[in-house]
Parts: sequence; structure tokens; C-alpha cells
Amino acid sequence: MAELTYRAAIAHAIAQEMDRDPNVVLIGEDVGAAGGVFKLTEGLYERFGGDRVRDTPISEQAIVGAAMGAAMTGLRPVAELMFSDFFAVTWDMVANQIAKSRYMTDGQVTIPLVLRTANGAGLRFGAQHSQSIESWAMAIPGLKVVAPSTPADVVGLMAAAIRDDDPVIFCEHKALFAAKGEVPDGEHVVPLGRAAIVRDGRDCTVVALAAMVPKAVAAAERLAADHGIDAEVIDLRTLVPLDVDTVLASVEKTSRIFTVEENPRLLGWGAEIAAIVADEGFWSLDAPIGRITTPHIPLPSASTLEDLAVPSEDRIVSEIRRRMEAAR
Amino acid sequence: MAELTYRAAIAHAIAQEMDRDPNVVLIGEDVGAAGGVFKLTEGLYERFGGDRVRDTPISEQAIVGAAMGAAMTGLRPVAELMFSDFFAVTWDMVANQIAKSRYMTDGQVTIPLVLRTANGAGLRFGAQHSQSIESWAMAIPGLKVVAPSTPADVVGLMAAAIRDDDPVIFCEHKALFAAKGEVPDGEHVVPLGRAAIVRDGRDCTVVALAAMVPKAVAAAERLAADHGIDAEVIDLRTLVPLDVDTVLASVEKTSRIFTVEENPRLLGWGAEIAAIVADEGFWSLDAPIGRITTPHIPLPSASTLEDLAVPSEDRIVSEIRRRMEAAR
Amino acid sequence: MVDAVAATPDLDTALRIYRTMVECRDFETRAQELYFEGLVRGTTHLGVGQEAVAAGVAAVMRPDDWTFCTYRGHNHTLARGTPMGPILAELFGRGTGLLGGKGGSMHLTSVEHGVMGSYAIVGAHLPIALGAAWSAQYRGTEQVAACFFGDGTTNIGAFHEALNMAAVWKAPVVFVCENNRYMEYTPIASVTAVPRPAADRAAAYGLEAIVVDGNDPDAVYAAASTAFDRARAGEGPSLMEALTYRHGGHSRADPGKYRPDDEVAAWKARDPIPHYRERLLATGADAATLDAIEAESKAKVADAERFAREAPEPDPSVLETQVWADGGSSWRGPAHG
Amino acid sequence: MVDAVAATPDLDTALRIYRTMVECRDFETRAQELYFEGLVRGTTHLGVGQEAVAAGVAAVMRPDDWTFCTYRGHNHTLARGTPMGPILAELFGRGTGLLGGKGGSMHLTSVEHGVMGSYAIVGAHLPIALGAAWSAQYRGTEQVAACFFGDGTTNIGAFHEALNMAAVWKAPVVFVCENNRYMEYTPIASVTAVPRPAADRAAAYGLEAIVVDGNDPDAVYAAASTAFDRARAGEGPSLMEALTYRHGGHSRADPGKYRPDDEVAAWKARDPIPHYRERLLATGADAATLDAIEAESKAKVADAERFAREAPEPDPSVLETQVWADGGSSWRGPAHG
Ligand SMILES: Cc1ncc(C[n+]2csc(CCOP(=O)(O)OP(=O)(O)O)c2C)c(N)n1
Ligand SMILES: Cc1ncc(C[n+]2csc(CCOP(=O)(O)OP(=O)(O)O)c2C)c(N)n1
Ligand SMILES: [Mg+2]
Ligand SMILES: [Mg+2]
Repeated sequence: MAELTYRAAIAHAIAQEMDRDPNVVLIGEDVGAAGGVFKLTEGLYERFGGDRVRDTPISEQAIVGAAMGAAMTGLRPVAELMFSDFFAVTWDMVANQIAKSRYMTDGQVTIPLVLRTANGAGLRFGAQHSQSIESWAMAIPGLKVVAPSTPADVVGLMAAAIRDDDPVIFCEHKALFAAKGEVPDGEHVVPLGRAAIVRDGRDCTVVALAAMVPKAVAAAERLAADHGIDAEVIDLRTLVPLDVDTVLASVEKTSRIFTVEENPRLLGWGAEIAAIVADEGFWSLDAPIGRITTPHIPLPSASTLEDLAVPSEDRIVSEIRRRMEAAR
Repeated sequence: MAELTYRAAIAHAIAQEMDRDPNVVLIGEDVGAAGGVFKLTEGLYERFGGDRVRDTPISEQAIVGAAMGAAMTGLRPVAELMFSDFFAVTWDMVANQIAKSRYMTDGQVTIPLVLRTANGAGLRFGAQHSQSIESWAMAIPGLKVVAPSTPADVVGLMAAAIRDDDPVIFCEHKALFAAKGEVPDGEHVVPLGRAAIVRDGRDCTVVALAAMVPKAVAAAERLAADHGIDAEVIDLRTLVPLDVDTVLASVEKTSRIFTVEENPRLLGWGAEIAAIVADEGFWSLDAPIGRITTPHIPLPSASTLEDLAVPSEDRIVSEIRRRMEAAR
Repeated sequence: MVDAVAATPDLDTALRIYRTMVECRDFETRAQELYFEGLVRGTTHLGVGQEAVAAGVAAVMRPDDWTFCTYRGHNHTLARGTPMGPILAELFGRGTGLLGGKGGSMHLTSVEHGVMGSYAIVGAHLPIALGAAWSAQYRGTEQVAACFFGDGTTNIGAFHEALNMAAVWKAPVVFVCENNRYMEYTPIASVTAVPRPAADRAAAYGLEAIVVDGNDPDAVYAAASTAFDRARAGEGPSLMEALTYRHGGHSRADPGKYRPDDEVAAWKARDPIPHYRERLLATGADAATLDAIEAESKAKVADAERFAREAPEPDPSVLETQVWADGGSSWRGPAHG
Repeated sequence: MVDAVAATPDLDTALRIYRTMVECRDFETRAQELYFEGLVRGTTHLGVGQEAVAAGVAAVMRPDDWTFCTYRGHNHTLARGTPMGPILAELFGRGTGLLGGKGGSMHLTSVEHGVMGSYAIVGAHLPIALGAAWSAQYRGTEQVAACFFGDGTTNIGAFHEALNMAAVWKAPVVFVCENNRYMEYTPIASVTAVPRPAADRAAAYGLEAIVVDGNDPDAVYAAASTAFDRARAGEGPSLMEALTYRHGGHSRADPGKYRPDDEVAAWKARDPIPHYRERLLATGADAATLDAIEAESKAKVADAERFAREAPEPDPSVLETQVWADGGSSWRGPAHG
């Protein structure tokens, strides 16, 4: 076990896979000599050279398209989109080409690639540099979607994503870059599609992702300590594949469920969880399903406003408490 | 009253607004002299001239970006995206620029534009020319989303969309182009954000949109005639603003709800409806919420397969029947 | 104009080119008839009149080179040797179609023959072809990617990004613009700032302007030889503009009436196939050989039609296969157990 | 190079240009200090060293012309007369900031001053500026849109689409590439197929290649005069490339260490402000006037700092305003009544 930051875990994870497989290559803007604008790829250029770690022009369509073409012909490219908001610039490549080509060709092409991206709010970067786009990707058949909340999961899920034969959207949360955690020694792989129960509880289920996980856990501790509410917290870790079983089993136990989402209100991943539970878990439910989300607004840049927009520990506590008490 | 096809209603609606307001202009690929590849804008170029009806190169980012710049500076552009799938090529303009600029500038800019597009399946055009993208737009704060199911609504909602001071994504369903219906004489405007109850019923609520509306209505007639199930069918008409009240009032009456969606399974608009009802309408519900959707797959092109993929009248009947009977 | 002096196909190659053109023409002509019979479904985009480009470029390609083309991709798919029967069955939407009925005319792909896909969203495949070229470069295989697209495609962003990045990376990709003067129904000249939509942009990527008579397969062959040699030698991409014309409309039932009659007539008079026949006869081929090629082509098309007519509808079970590499489409995590 | 003969600013204009440059410099220098004090939040991108471009172009603009710029937009926003206080308050994330705290440094906008937005996703504003120009053209107002962007921006698709469509439509838009040699940390030359990322592409849109010394405000003024005249005369867009340099890093705390020391030193030695001061003194301005401008600038910045320091945090109630034109953010249909 070594303690790593979430930031360092990213380069560590990529290095682990580049060491293992010479077909793993990395491209993106400033990922090479500069080590990435968030220093997420530091040292990789020096270690693996310019052939395997390539800087690109500001050409997201070409970056992602090239990754696809390379993946179709034998490489396992990892491409960085500097901010997840920039997925919009290359959404055709992602949603129409990469996601659909295997199906359209009846399996003739295989597209093993990872699109990594700095996702989420917290740095006061405003509406165009702070979005959480994992729900955009979840809505597109043919994409796998991963969003780790800990350094260990960064390493384990990155390994699984790179080894996976399908395209994976890998969301690295900006607000977690400085977070520290233990990472197992040696090769570490966490299979896609398995949620983690990060806190056991009996009274309600709280489903969270990425930066919302530590907040949900902290909120759960306060709910337990201050209000006698024992929340089970689930870190989904991957949206596709989605670990429906873990969620349903938890709701069966708790009879109540909340989602904690950083994304805007409408059609965040929580809507899908709610819809699934309102169908497959309906008979377990004792109370309305609560979604704690950012309002349906673009994200503001001012720190005061950004902090108000994104679900906070306080808001999670008070919302769950209000609803749990109303339902009693 | 005159009978028009859905197709003809589009040009009719645009003409109505171009007549009314000289700031309404139309751009897009082949929209001018050629009258549109689906003949949706036929006659407009002849009637309003090349200054108001402009052909563009194949440059969706420029088309949509130009519409935004023009809208910010006094025009009311209507821009056509030939197929809704092409929104992906210009998603940055739509989701990051158009949707967010008013908020980011604290209201300094107003962006009254309409992005019209041929949406949906049914023509055997395959995965990249048959998508239903209204749910993509619904997930983006700052966009209004309209998807009419009848010629009258095409006219009335197009008028409202063009007159609206906010950006509107206007989805014209390919499978409905040939459908006929009565359109009121004279100026016809249908406000955004009002669903229509297209069939009254007591046993369950069926929420549909665009091409799924006539199928849902036909299915409801069969459910009533053959199985004694009296379904209320709601045509949402607009996803944003969303007429939550009409849906909740119906569920209060029926205690059961189904969505009928053409989009892939995960995070279609039905997930949002389900999530809202599982929260705000929870105490009305007597049974799980059922979503009838396309599987979570890209759309196949073969007619046999496409017909299997998209919800059919048969599937709607059997799914609602199965669930209604299970819950009895 | 690059003339045909640089590299000239030998007789065998020229006959191969002729065969390819004839087969493409016969296949598409019949496919269009079958469209009007209601057997070909969805949409089709014919390359009738443009065969010399597909045939001329394919003639310089190695079997392990890659073709990336558009919805107007029948010619390119055939030119690499993909069998006609499965293509036609795919156009019929049948289960034994090239893509099992999942892709249709606009997405023809035969990885086995180096046809890495037909792309239906304008411009998308230029970066993708560049990516394949990058992979060849990285692995040192000397494979080359050929990427075909239309004049209208030169105005979309992906074109620009791909050309620049390919040039910077010296990627072994040959971009071939088939300038048929129209983007769907709109004349390219009315929406493009320069007269030669591709060639007049080459300098923006540090590339040579290459314009070639796209109705002359030898000219195409010559230009392609140079471009492929350059790519294989590690000298980077090329962008060539082939001037040609589609005889018919843009797609399906489009009669192409937005085009002046005399323009259509002039180009039909320059039909690449009879012209090439003349040239072959003049340069040593005998008529019997050419007649045999033509007859064989007709027979192939007839066989393909038989295959397609007899092909079964897709089995409903395939609807949910091949979303993922495991062959399935489940979005749920593995069952706990 | 276009030299400064074509149009030369008269003394008043030259002084205005000087004032603009000095104010921009003083404002940004102080903003950077306040960033390190923790008062400026989020991110900032300074144009220190690049002021001559903003000042030279602004000097030819009419009050009703439009500016579209990037996240590196302080200079351009100031150059149009936007008051400093609200800009700085916006950088602080305060409620009386230019955008009420909703936009931040990267989105500065002052419609009142013709500043139609600072755009933070590379390339997006080129089509948008073209759209504004189209609207001016349609309404016959003779307004011109100026659109500023960096060298790195020339490699993204939106650049290509906007340039072509603007040229075809003869839209009154002036595209100004501020070539500061870097896209964030990567030298532009290493990712671009041509030496002059903008000018070497002009011909691809049928436009003249215009390269101008971006550290010489008179040269910028001259080139801009020609371009704006052309735009107003209905002759279409221009694309000019101004060679310049940012003294500091790309953003925030970036020290810009990826740049060779001698390169930085050489460009700092060509700092536009002291050079212009020299020229003004040499061509008729008196030192007292220039001193006064400098002192006034310092005072303005101090005032702005006071304003920003005293500015209140945004009221929580504004979080959900101004998504829609009705001022609100509700996504629900009107209540039934
Ligand atoms: C991004 C995008 N925009 C629009 C279309 C619709 N469309 C299909 S083909 C076509 C014309 C393409 O013209 P060109 O590139 O010249 O190719 P050609 O059809 O002449 O072979 C258009 C506009 C599309 N498929 N993708
Ligand atoms: C589409 C997109 N890709 C990447 C970025 C990240 N990014 C911000 S500024 C920048 C460099 C831009 O370089 P240039 O155009 O030369 O402008 P400069 O910053 O030098 O003024 C990059 C890559 C972005 N904002 N948008
Ligand atoms: Mg063409
Ligand atoms: Mg730069």
C-alpha cells in the first residue's frame, strides 16, 4: 500500500498499463512534455517517449477520431479531453462514430479506447469548464462510463478501462485531484460494473458518484451522529455497466433511496436510477425517491454561487433529514 | 380549417412567422432553392428570397454558431439541421454556447432562435440518421425542447418557438411527415409547456411524444376494446418547459403510469418523467412505473430490425397489458 | 493537373481497373432498379459516373491497406474485392447482408477486405482514417489509409482538423476528394470560398495542390501511386482532388433536376467506362477480353441478386447483439452471485 | 507585413491607443497580484504583452461595432470602454461583478460597450461573430464584428467553417489571430502544418494573407482600418495575423517555463508599451500628457480595486435567475389554473 493523490494515481495507472502493453498510447493537448495542464500525465512523456505520448493541436475531433481509427486497427489509445465540457466539440465522434460503429458493422470493428477527461465543478471555472458529462455518455448506447472517487479506484478502474475491448469514457473529477488515498501495491484492477458500498446503513440508500461520494459519506456520518439516520452509501463507480443489483438490494433493505448528483436536475444519472427503482424496486419503496442535484442551471463561476449550486454536505444532510422525517 | 400534411405544416408555419416578422430568417443545407431534402421548406425561398432563406455549406458549427450570433444581435433565426443526429457535430454550439450564454452574462444576451431538425426513426436510415435526440437537449439547462405530433401542433408550436425569446430545439419527426391533420385557419399559436390529453382514461396514464403519440393512442384503443383497460394518453408536446402538472394530475386519477419512448433505454425523457412521478406522485402510484423504449442499442437499418427496435403498437399493448394484469 | 506520365498501369492492372469500373456500374445500376422495385430499402447513394476514382486508387493499394469511404461507398467497397451478394443483401436489409442488416447501404464495411467503414456523417471519417494511419506508423507496418469524401465535405471542421494533424504527424493517409460539383442539391461553388474545394486548401496544410481528372482512371492511378509511395516512405499525407460527376441524383429517388441539362450531358459524354474501353482497345487489349469482363460482371450481378433475393430476413435475436465486444448489449453490471 | 503607411492614427487616436494599452497593462498586472492574494478566484488568462492588438483594433471600431474575444479577453473588454470596477469585481466573484458573478474572467461581456462575449471553448466564437456580421449585413447597419483568437485556435474545426462561410457570405467580420506562439504550453509550430497558422490559411478562403507586427499598435491600426473599411463596404471578411507574445504564463499561476529564456527576453525587450511611448514622444506627444495618462490609469485601477474589494458576495437568490429570457430558470410548464 502506498498513499497517492487522485492526481498522481492517474499517471500511475496509465504507466501501469503502458508498461504492460506496448499498444497503449496516449494523446491529447499538452499531455506530453508539459505533463498535462492539471499535471495528470506528468512523467509519462519522459518515460515512454514522444511516440507513445503525443501532443496534439487543439483539434478535439481529430484527437478522438484518430483514437478511434487507431483503436480499430490494433492500438489501445488513451486520449485526453482537457475538460469534459469539450466532449461537446467532438460529440459526433463519441456518440455517433465510436459508440455505434461496432453495432453498425455487426461486430466487424472493435474499438478499445479510453477517453479521459477532467470532469466536474469546484474550481470556479464557470459554466463551460465545470460540467459533469457522465450522464451525456450514459444516454448513448455503446459507451461505457466510469467515474472513480478514490485514488485506488482511479488505478483499478483505469486498468480495467484500458484493457476493456469497448470504448470507455473515463471521468476524472477535478475537485478530487488533491485527495489522497491508499493504492494497493502491484497490479491493481477493479472490474467495471461493480458498485461499492462505502458505508453500510439500514435506514436509507444514498447513491453517489465521484466527488459526491465523500460528501455523501460525510453527510451520512452526520445524519447518524446528529439525527439517528443510518444511511447506506453506494459509490456507483461506473454508470455503464450499471450495478443495478447492488442498488436494488440496498433499497430492499432500506426502503428509501436518494441520489446525490453533481449534474443539472433534468436527466442526470439519478433519473435513471430513480426510474429503475420505481420499476424494479417499486415494492421495496416506502417513500418518494429523492434526488439531490444541482438545479437545472448552467454552473456559475463565483465561489459563493458555485458552492450553492453543487450539492453540499449540508444540503445532503438537510434534504435527507427533511424527507426521512416527513415520511415517518 | 384546412387539412395539411405534417410536412407541409412546417413550411406553412415558418411562412406564417416570416410574414409576421421581417427578422425571422432561415438557414441550412439545401433549405433554399432545393426546398429542403425532405421538402420541408418548399416555396420559402421563392416567396421570401435568398436574403431571408439562405443555403449554407456543410458546416453545422458555422450554421448554428451564426444563428446564435444573429440572434444575439436582433434577428430571429431558424436554422435547420438536416438530421437530428447532426446535432452531435455542433453540440458545443448548442449545449455550451447557446444554452449557457444568457446565464453566464447574467442576462445581457438574449438568444431567440429555433434549431429545427428531422428527428426519429422509421425510414430505415440506420444508427446515424434515425436518432431521437430530444432527451440530449432536455439534459442541458437553457434549452427549450419541442416535439409536435400533429400538423396543427407543428404550426402552433413553431409559431410559439419562433416568437419565444429563448433558444428552442424543434424536433420534426420523420415518420410523421406524411401524416395529415386539420390545421386551424388564420394565425395559430400553441404555448410551450402545455401537454395535451389526447385520450381520456381512468386505468393508467400513458405519456408519449411525437411519433409515439399516434401509436400510443392506437394501442389505447385496442387496450380498451380488447382488454378492458382504459388508458389516458398524454402528448407531452414539449419536454422543456415540461408540463408536470398534467402528468401528475393524470397519475393521481389513474395510479399507474407508462412512458412510450422512441429513444434508447438509458436516460430517455421517460426516466425523468418516472423520476418526477416517483417523487412528486409517489403516493398516487399503485404499481411500478413502466417504460416502453427502444432497447439500449444503436438503431439498425434493416426494416425488420428497425421495426423491432422502436416501440410498436403491439409492444405497447402487450407491455401495458402484461403489467396491468400483473398488478391486479 | 497531374498527368498520367508518372506511373501508368500495365495492361493487367488496366484490365483490373476496367473490371472494377464495370462491376461497380453494373452493380449500382441494378441496385437502383431494385430500389424502385422496393427491394432495396432505406437510402442509397450511387457513384455512377465516379467509378474511375475508386478503381484507379484501389489499383495501387496493397491488400492490407485501408479504405475509409462515405455513404456513397458502393464503388469503394467493391473495388477492394468485397463480394457483391452480401452487399446487395445488406441493401435489402437481410440477415446475410454484409452487416447482418444492421448498417445498410450507408455503412458498408468489410474489414476482411480492408474496407474499414462507410461513414454517413460528413467529415467524420477523415480523422478516423488519420488514426488508422497513425497506428500503421506507430507499428511500422507501411500500411496506408485511403480516405474518400466529396467536395461538400471540405467545408466541415473535421476536414480541417484531420488534414492539419495528418500533416503534422506525417501520417500515411491519402485523402481523396471526389469533386462531383454538388453537395446534395447545392452547387459546391455557391457555398465554397475557393474554386477547387480541396486542392485550393492543400497549401493550408503544407501540402501540394493535386487536381486530377477523376474520369480518367490512369490519371487517378498515377496520382495515387505518387501519394501512396509518399505515404509508405514516411513522407506524410496527400490531398488529391479528383474532378468527376455523378450521373444520377444525390440519393434514392432524387432525379438530380437542379443540375443544368447541358452540364449533365457533357459529363455523361465523358463517361469513364466507354472512354477507358476505347483507350484499352487502342493500347493493346482485345475486344474479346473486354467483352468477357463485361459478361462476367453481368453474371456476378445476377448471382448477387439471386443471393440477395433468397437471403433471409434478419433473425430478431440479432437486434440486441454486437453493441459490446462480448457480443451482447447489456448495460447492467455482471450479476452478483 | 502590412506596414503602417496605409492609415496612421492621428495624435488623439494615438494617445487613446496608448491610454488603452497602459490601462490594460495596469489592470492585469494588479489582477495578477490579487490572484496571488486569493481575491481573484477561478482562473485568469492575461494578455500582458499583447495589448497593442486590442488597442490598435479598438481604435478603428465604431461604438456600435462588436467585439468577440476569448478567455484572454480583459484587454479587449477594456479597450471598448467597459469600466474596470465591475470587471475586477467579476474576477473576485462578487455580486456587482460585470456578470453578477455568474461568468467570471473567462466570460467577460458588456453588450452596452459592444463586447458580445468572451468565449472559453476554443473556436466557438468565430461562427458566432460571423452570425453577428450576418445580422448587420441583413439589416444594413454597416456594423462590423471583430473576432479575436489565438494561434492555437486556427487548428480547430470551427475556425475553418467560420472562415469559409464568412467569405462566401461576404460577411462584415474581421478575424484577428493573436499569434503568441503557444497554445497553452505547446509551441504552435509543433502542432501546425504551416509556419503562419492564420495567414498561411487565408488563401484557403480566398482571402489575402495579412501578417502584422502585433506589438506595434500603428501597424495593427493600419491593417485593421483596411479590414474594417472592406467589411463596411460590403467586400467581406478579413483574416489578419498579429505576431505578439504573452509575457507571462498561459493562465493563473503558470510561470511559462516551457519557453526558452532568450525568447521571453527578446519579446519583453519588444514590449509594445514603452516602445509606443518612445514613438509618441518622437512624433509630437509631450511627456506630461503621457505621464498623466499613466497616473490616471493607476488611479483607475486603484478605484476599481476599491470597488471590487467592497463589492458584496452575490446574493444567493441570483443562483437561479437568467437562464431564460423571463429572468427565471423554471423548467416546468406554467402552472395550471
Ligand atoms: C455533418 C453532416 N451534415 C449533413 C449531412 C447530410 N448530407 C449527406 S451527403 C451530403 C452532401 C455531401 O456532399 P459531398 O461531400 O460533396 O459528397 P457527395 O454526396 O457529393 O458524394 C449532405 C449535406 C451529413 N450526412 N452530415
Ligand atoms: C475546444 C477547446 N479545447 C481546449 C481548450 C483548452 N485551452 C484553453 S486555451 C488553450 C490554448 C489556446 O491557444 P491559442 O488559441 O493560441 O490562444 P492563447 O491562449 O495563446 O491566447 C487551450 C488548449 C479549450 N478551451 N477549448
Ligand atoms: Mg459532392
Ligand atoms: Mg496562443
